[in-house]
This record gives sequence, C-alpha cells and structure tokens, in this order.
Amino acid sequence: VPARVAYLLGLGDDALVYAQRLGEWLTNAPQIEEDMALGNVGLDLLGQARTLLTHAGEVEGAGRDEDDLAYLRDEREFRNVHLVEQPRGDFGQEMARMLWFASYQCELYTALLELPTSDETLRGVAEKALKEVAYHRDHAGQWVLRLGDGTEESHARMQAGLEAVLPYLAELFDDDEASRWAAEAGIGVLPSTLHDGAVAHVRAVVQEATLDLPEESRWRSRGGREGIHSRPMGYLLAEMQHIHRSHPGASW
Amino acid sequence: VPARVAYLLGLGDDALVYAQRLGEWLTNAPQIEEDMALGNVGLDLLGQARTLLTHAGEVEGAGRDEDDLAYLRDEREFRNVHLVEQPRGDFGQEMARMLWFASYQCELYTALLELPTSDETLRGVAEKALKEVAYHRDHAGQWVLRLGDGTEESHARMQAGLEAVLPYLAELFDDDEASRWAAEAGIGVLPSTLHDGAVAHVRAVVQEATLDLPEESRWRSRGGREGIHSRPMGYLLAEMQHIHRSHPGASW
Amino acid sequence: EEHMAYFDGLVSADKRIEPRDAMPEGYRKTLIRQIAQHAHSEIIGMQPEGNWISRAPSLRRKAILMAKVQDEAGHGLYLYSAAETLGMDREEMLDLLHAGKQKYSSIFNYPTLTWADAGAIGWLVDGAAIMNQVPLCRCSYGPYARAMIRVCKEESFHQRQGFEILWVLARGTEEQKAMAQDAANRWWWPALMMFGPPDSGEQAKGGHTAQNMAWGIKRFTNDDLRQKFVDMTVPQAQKLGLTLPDPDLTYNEETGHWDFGPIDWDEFWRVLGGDGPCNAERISHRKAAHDEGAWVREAAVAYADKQAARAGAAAGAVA
Amino acid sequence: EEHMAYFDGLVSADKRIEPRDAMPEGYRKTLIRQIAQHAHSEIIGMQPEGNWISRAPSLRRKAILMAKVQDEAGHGLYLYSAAETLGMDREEMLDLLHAGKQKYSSIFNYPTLTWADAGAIGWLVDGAAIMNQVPLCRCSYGPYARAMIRVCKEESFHQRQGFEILWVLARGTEEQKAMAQDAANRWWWPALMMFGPPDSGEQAKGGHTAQNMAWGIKRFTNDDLRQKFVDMTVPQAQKLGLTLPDPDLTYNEETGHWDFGPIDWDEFWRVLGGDGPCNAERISHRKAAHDEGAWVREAAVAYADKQAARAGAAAGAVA
Repeated sequence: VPARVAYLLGLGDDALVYAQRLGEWLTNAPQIEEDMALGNVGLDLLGQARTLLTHAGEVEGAGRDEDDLAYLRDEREFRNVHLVEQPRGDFGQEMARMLWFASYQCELYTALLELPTSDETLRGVAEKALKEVAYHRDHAGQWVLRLGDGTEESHARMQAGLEAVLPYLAELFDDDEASRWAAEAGIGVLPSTLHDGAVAHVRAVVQEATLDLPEESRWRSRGGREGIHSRPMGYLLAEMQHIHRSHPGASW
Repeated sequence: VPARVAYLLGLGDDALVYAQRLGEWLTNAPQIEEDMALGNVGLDLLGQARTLLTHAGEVEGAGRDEDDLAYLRDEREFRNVHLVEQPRGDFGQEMARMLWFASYQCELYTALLELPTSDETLRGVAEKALKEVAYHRDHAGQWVLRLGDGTEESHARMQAGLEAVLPYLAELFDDDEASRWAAEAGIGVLPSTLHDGAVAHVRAVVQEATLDLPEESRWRSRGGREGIHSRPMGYLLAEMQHIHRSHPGASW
Repeated sequence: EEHMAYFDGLVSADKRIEPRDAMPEGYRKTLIRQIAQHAHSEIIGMQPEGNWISRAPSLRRKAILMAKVQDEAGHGLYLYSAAETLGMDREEMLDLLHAGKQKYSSIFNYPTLTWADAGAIGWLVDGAAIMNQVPLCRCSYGPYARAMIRVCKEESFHQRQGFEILWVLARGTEEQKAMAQDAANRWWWPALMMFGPPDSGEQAKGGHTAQNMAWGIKRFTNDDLRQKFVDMTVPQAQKLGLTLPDPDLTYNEETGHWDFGPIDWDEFWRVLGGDGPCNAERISHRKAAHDEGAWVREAAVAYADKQAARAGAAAGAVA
Repeated sequence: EEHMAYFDGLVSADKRIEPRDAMPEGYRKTLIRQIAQHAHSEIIGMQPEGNWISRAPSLRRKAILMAKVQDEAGHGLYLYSAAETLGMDREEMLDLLHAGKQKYSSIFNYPTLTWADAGAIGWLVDGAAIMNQVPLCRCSYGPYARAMIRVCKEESFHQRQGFEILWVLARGTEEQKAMAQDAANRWWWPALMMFGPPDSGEQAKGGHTAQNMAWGIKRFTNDDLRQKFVDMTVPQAQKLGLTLPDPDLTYNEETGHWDFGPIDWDEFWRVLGGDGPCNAERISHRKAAHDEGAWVREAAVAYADKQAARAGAAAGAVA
C-alpha cells in the first residue's frame, strides 16, 4: 500500500474500529442518556471513517470503496492502534479511553487544519470532525470528573480505568513510516508532535477529578499501524465482517 | 433439505456446535487435567460431527463436504438445539450441560444401534460414539458429584448450573419433522422416546450429589431443529466461519 | 366533583388534559401503565436491532441502524418524561420493568435471526407501531400526545428505512431474497398480534377498550387498527415482491378490506406470559446493564450534590 | 561427601540421577527452575495456538489443532510431575509463574496474527524446541530425561503438522502464500532467540552453560544448538518455497554451515523483561483461568476428604 493511502487508512481504521466498539454500548450503557451519547460518538466516528476510507480508496485508485476496505481486508491490513480495538471494559475505562482518544484526535485534526495541505478531502474531514471530537473530549472529561470526584467506588474504578488504558497510549504517538511520509509530503502530521498537547489536556481533567495520571507502564503496545494487532482484533473483525463476507458481491 | 439429510444434520450440528463451545475451555479450565479432558470430549464430538456431516453431504448428493456444511451454511440452516450453542458458563454449568447432553446422546446412540437400520454409516457412528459419550457422561457425572458434595460454594454453584441449563432441556426431546420422518423410515429415533432414560440417569447422579433436580422452567427453548436459534449462535458462527469464508475456494 | 366536571368537559371537547389538571385516579393509572409500557417497549426494542449493529453488512447500513437504535433510546426518554408528569419517576418504572411488573410490547420477545430482520422490524413492527401511535397524537393527555407527535415523525422514517432494507434484499441474490422472505414469514403474524387481542368475540379477554375510548386515550379498537394495518401493508408486500404467510389473505370487494386468516392467540398468550423465545434474555440483558451501571449513576448524584454544596458555600461566602 | 562422590560418579559415567539420590543443592535448584520453566512453556504455549481453535479454517485442521494444544497440556503435566520429584509441587510452581517469579519461553510472548502462525509455530517454534529437547533425553536427571523422550516424540509430530500447514498455504491462493511468508518473516528471528543469548562474546550475559554441561543437564552450547537449527531449517524453508527474512543468510562452503545475520538481542531482553507484545496477556489469561477454577479444585479436595472419611468409617465399622 502506498504511504499516502496507508496514512489515510490509519486515520480511518482508528475511527472505524472505535466506532465498532462504541456500538457495543448501545443497550448496555449505565443510563439511557449514555446509550444515546455513546451511540452519537460512535456515529460521528463512523462518519469520519467512511469519508476517510472512501478517500483512501480513491487515492489508491484500485476501485476499492469504503465497504471493500472495511469488510474485505484481513487483520494484517488494518492500521489502527491497539487502544481502539481493546474490548469494552467498564464505563470508567471507556471514559478513560475516550478522553485520551478524543484528546489525541483534537490535536490531530487541529494540526491537520493548520497544514497548507493539498488534500482538500482530508481538510474537509478535519474541519467537520474537529467539532465532533471536541464534544467527545468534553463528554468524556465530564464523566471523568463525575466519577473521579463522585463516590469512593467510582473514584477507585475511574482510577483503575486510567491504569487499564495506560499501556496503549504511547502507540498513539508513535511515528510510523506512513506518517513520516505524510508529514514530509505536507499532507499529514507526525503523531509524536501531538503528544504534549493531548497529555496537557488529559492531565488537567484528571487533576480536577482528584485522580492521579499514571505514567509508568511495564509494557506498551506497538505495531498497530503495521498491522500487528492484539488478540481481540481478529474476533472483532470476524463479527464485523461475517455477514458481508458470507454474501460475496451482494449489495445491501 | 430432504428429511433424511435434515435428520443427519441435526445430529451432526449438535456435535459440531458443542465441540466448538468445548474448544473454548482449552487454556481456561480449572486444572490442566480438565484442559485435557474437555479437549478430549470436544475432539470426540468433532469427530462425530465430521462423519455425520460428511455422510449428510453424501446422502444429499449435491457435492457438499464436511467443510462446506460447517463453514458455508448460514445460521438459519443449522439444525442444532439451543443447549449446545449457549456461551460457556462456569465449570459447574458446563458439567450440568455435559451431563445432560451426554445422557441424551447415550440414549440416542443406544437406540440407533437397536434399530434394524439400513444406514450403515449412521450405525458405525453410533457404535463408535456410544463408547465416547458414555465416557463423557461418566466424566461429567463424577464432577457433578464432587461439586455437589464438595464445599458449600461448589454445592451452590453446581445447583445454579443445573438451573441454568434447565430451559434448554425440553428441546432435546422435541420430535421435529425430520426425526418423525427418520423414525418412520426406520433410520432414526424419535427424541421424545429418549427422554425417560436420560432423565433417570441424570436424576440418579444429581441425587447422589445431594443436589435437587430442578423441573420447573418459566420458559423453554424451541426451534433449533428448524434453524431458529438464540442470540449467541450468530456470533459463534461468525467466529467459526470467518477465516474460511475470507478465502473463498481455498484449500487448507 | 367540580374538578371532575372540568376533566370531563375537556375530554368531551377533545381538548388536552395537562399535568396540573385534576384527573380520575383510574385515568392516571391507566396512562402511567400505558406510557411506561410504551417507554419500556422503546428501550427493550433497542435490543433486537442492536443485535445487528456490529454485523451490519455495509457501513451505510451500520450508520443508519445505529442512528435508529439511538432514536429509540430518545423515544424512551420522551416517554419516561411524559409518564413522570403523572407522578412516577423513571427509576421506579425501570424497577417495575425489571421485576416483570410493567410490560413491554411482546413483539420484542421474538429473535432477530438474520440481517433481513432489521428490515422486517422497520417495515412491519414500526409500521404497526405507527398505526397504533398516530391516533395517540390526539390523546387526551397533553404530554403524551406531544411526545407521540415527535415519536411518530421518526418512526415513519424508520419504517421507510426498513422497507428499503427489504427492497434491496428482494432485488438481490437468491440468498438475499430468501432471507427477506423468511423474515416476512416470521414477523407477519407477531406484527398482527401487536394490536392486542380482539376487542369482542370469543378471543376477547377483559380489555379496557371502551373505558379508554371514553377517556380519549384510545381512538380505535384493536381490530380496527389491525385491519387498517393489513390494508396498508398488503400492497407494500406486493410492491416488495414478498409473500405474506397467510393463505387466507384475500381482497374483499364488498368491504374494500383485505380479509386474513385466524391469528394464533395461544402463541400470543404464551409469549405474553413469559414463554417466548427471548423474554428471559431481554429482561436479563436490560437488568444487567442497569445493575452494572448503578455505580455510575450513584457517582453522578454524589458529584452533583458536591457541586451544589460547593456552589452553596461559595454563595454563602459572597453573601 | 560420600553422597556427592556417588553423584559425581553417576554424572561422569553418564548414568541417571534418580529422586532418591543425593544431589548438590545447586543441581536441584537448577533443575527445578529449568523443568518448571519448561512445564510453564508448555502451558503458556497453549494460548497462542489455542487462539486459533475456534477459527481453524477446516474441520480437519481444527481437530489436529485441538489435539495438539491438548498434547501440550499433557506435556505440562509430565514435566510438572518430573519437577515434583525434586520437591516442589505443581501448585507452588504455578503460583511462582503467576507471580512472575518463574519464567516460560519468551517466544510465547509473540502474537498469532493469522492462521499461518499456527503453521509457523509448529514448524519453527516446535522445531527449535526439539533441537533444545533432544539432548535433554540424555539429561543426567532420570525423571526429566524420561519425560523428554515422551515429549520429543509428540513434538516432532507437531513439527511435521506445522510444516504441512505451511506447505499447503505456500501452494494455495496468493493470499495464502502471502500469509505463509508473513508468518515466516515474523517467527524466524524469535525462533533463533529461543536458544538463548550467545554463550560467549559481547552479548553473553552470565549464563550457566558451563556448570550445566558439567552436571550433564546441558549437552550443547546455545550457539551450537542455534546453528544446528539454522542448518536444519534453511533447506526446509527452500522446500516450502518461503524466504527467511535474513539477507545475510548464506551457505558457508568452508564450515559446511549456514551463516546468518546479527540477532536483535535488545528485542530479546526487552521481551524477556516483560515488554513484549503478549507478556501481560499470557499471564493474566493464565491467572484468570486459575483463579476462576479455585472453587472447583477446592471442591475436589473437599470431596476426596469426605470420601476418605467415609471409607475410614466404613472400614472401622467392618473392623
């Protein structure tokens, strides 16, 4: 896959896979308002994913549309980070993941908008998505506050949620070959440049929530952008792709 | 699907789907001996399934082999009962399911051997499998004893296991169209005729284990033999079939 | 007495009763029961379709389905709010649902076995729901009537989406056609049962139709609504190219209606009584989500209390 | 002293030490550590392949894979029994494993990403394991040597099965060929690391090779075994039609061996130290199964105690 396509797929796959995980909250949220809110976040990400995958397919020029890319690629061809493919934990863990991921995406889309990019589609995504992910970040932040500064139990669980996502954070800011190429070419940004901004935002929320920001992880995830995934990914794809793959060539 | 094929598929799908569930115990059993034992039971059932599906494909005469039948049928075409498709519960629940299913299978294969059947393959399966399922029944029975007459906790959990499988038992003994045809044709048996023998065996074990055999269920499963399945079935098939379906026409 | 005369006057003038108005206790109870059941149906109804979000066969369909299930959550919220104006709060209604003491529409006790079921639910189940709900937009109780207006607008959108799912399947591969037909076969009769048992005749079992009509809660009998639904749906099935699983279905030139065969009310009562394919699953899924979320709701309350206390302290300091 | 002379005599005569024989404490400790690590590797090694049982692409492959993972459980059991003859019981060894105080082969900290990995594990990982284990069939400690004879027989069967998986893939569709090549790319270097760090030179880090050789536990150096493995495997890769991911791999006419490029020992130490792709997952999976099964093991003990008491009472009554 050419680097430009790979870069777009990385952005799109993150959004797609996280949308898939968030869809699992519908009917499982702690209150009905959250069924709606998490559904909304999932829908926003799915929307971003669709535009990004469609665009990646067009740039590639091999005739693959959004569904070909979502349903007919194998695990090794998906370029999302491990954070988004992890199974649904409890609500605190989800808020920790969402706070981090949305903070990362806020920095990402902000930086993309600041580029004198020649990729108008990508600029369009960034423009629309920035408003969305700012809301996601705020929504998760509100919950981190409520849970951190709520009851004793919720404080402990929210802290545990922050610890649970910790090993998957470094990878968000890894510069891979595709992003290096994209930054060089002026159409993308180096993930490493997004680190400080994202951390600053999360740190402020976590402190206000009377929680501790964990910083030491015995291990860290690696390689999602090269198609090296964690165990849950294959099962996620099996579920997501099964019906589509069961009817080769069908329209829906 | 002709009734004779449907009958064979029902027997084969029960074994296949239960083998799939038992395979999930490997690496998850309470002790290594049980990783081996549950793997063994799963392997026996997988073996039965392979012969039965292969035979069903031959009888059908449409050129479908065991893999076509296992991997390329949709949920509505699977004819197994709901009991075997339920997700893995705790070990007590698994022993309850295995005791019931193996008791049912013991009665089934015994009855098939008593038929002056013209289906030599089916007789061959019954002959070989009867020894296997007698061991499964015994293995589960031993555990029901140990857990029922073990600690207070294990007694309570084993009792809960018996309650958990209760709603799925009646369906094992439902006469469906295919089994009625097969019994009529002298190549199969009516499930309803297997009920009393299976219950007698389970009852004896449960009593010796100082447990109560629950008999009242507010609801009961229905329709597996007509391809009406419960929610977990679709996800089980997605996982089981995904790789095979991802490579149409490939050999393995 | 005077209050009740005012109530009767409003009802007979086809005006709206509002929360501040006095109302007969029976009216209040009936409405709470009906609105709660309606809200619960939206919430439980998220499950059969939610089952297909992760497996939807195209990203476009996945997005539409997610939005739809989310709309149902929204409908549940409007309706719980409407019921709360009658003096029962949401938490209490959910407890009654989980304890099996308030009901939800029995149709959601049927499983969604294939992707086509997402279409059939939209087409038939939402179609039947709209038939029930459109008259409720003129219900005598104001908050309920207003909630229904919002709900109906979105439901008809969902119904069209369901129809479109089946339309595409019915024009697809042989497997897709079979899937669509199978879904129609399985959902047709349960959809007809959604209107409830007959209001009269052998099968009628102590319904409340007459009283509810007098109160302006109900506008049509179950049988009238069912007939309207059949009359609307048969031509749609023909357009789709699907057969409805009723050999007795025939157009009656005299009445101008479609006659249909006998409904299996035994099945209806059995499923309503708890022995349907998914009753146990629907409630246990719902209860598990609620129980697992308890700590989150408690934390939200605790945080709000702390914030209020802080605001109070700050206000005190300023004063 | 006398005991130790007897021990030394047995070792130098290449005879077997048995559990009843006196032995140096260092010998006992080394063996416990090594056999436990070996047993743990079998048990943890069930996970990467177990991951593919539910998704195996044909029923035949599913059966073979289930049987293989089950064999590994069996190997674990033999090996725990061998270690128990040295005075540490299985429960204690498992506790040490779960606490991170006993190790397992670091190769199992790599993920199985595709079906081809089930083949690569058989071919390369089992192949390397056999290379390590065959000499252990002549280990000075009798119970370990006898366990290894059984294990090796089954391992070479597994190795052939792994080879066959890749053989079929390498002759399959383009996707299958790519899958096989990708698996070879990812497993080759970790397989070479399985022999441990170099015994001498810059990269050597305080190994125990010399002492273990003197005790008759080890027969060859890590580097010797690694070279034998490379020499055996390169022609197999050629037969398969797969490329090994090492541009420096060349046949050395002088030595008669295959020369290979530098191994990334930084990666080795990083993964060994806990920061591999699956370290956390492997232990937490194992621990979860163990913890969830505690009530079952307790019940089995309680039941056995009750049975023994009953038998005692019955015997008393008879006497």
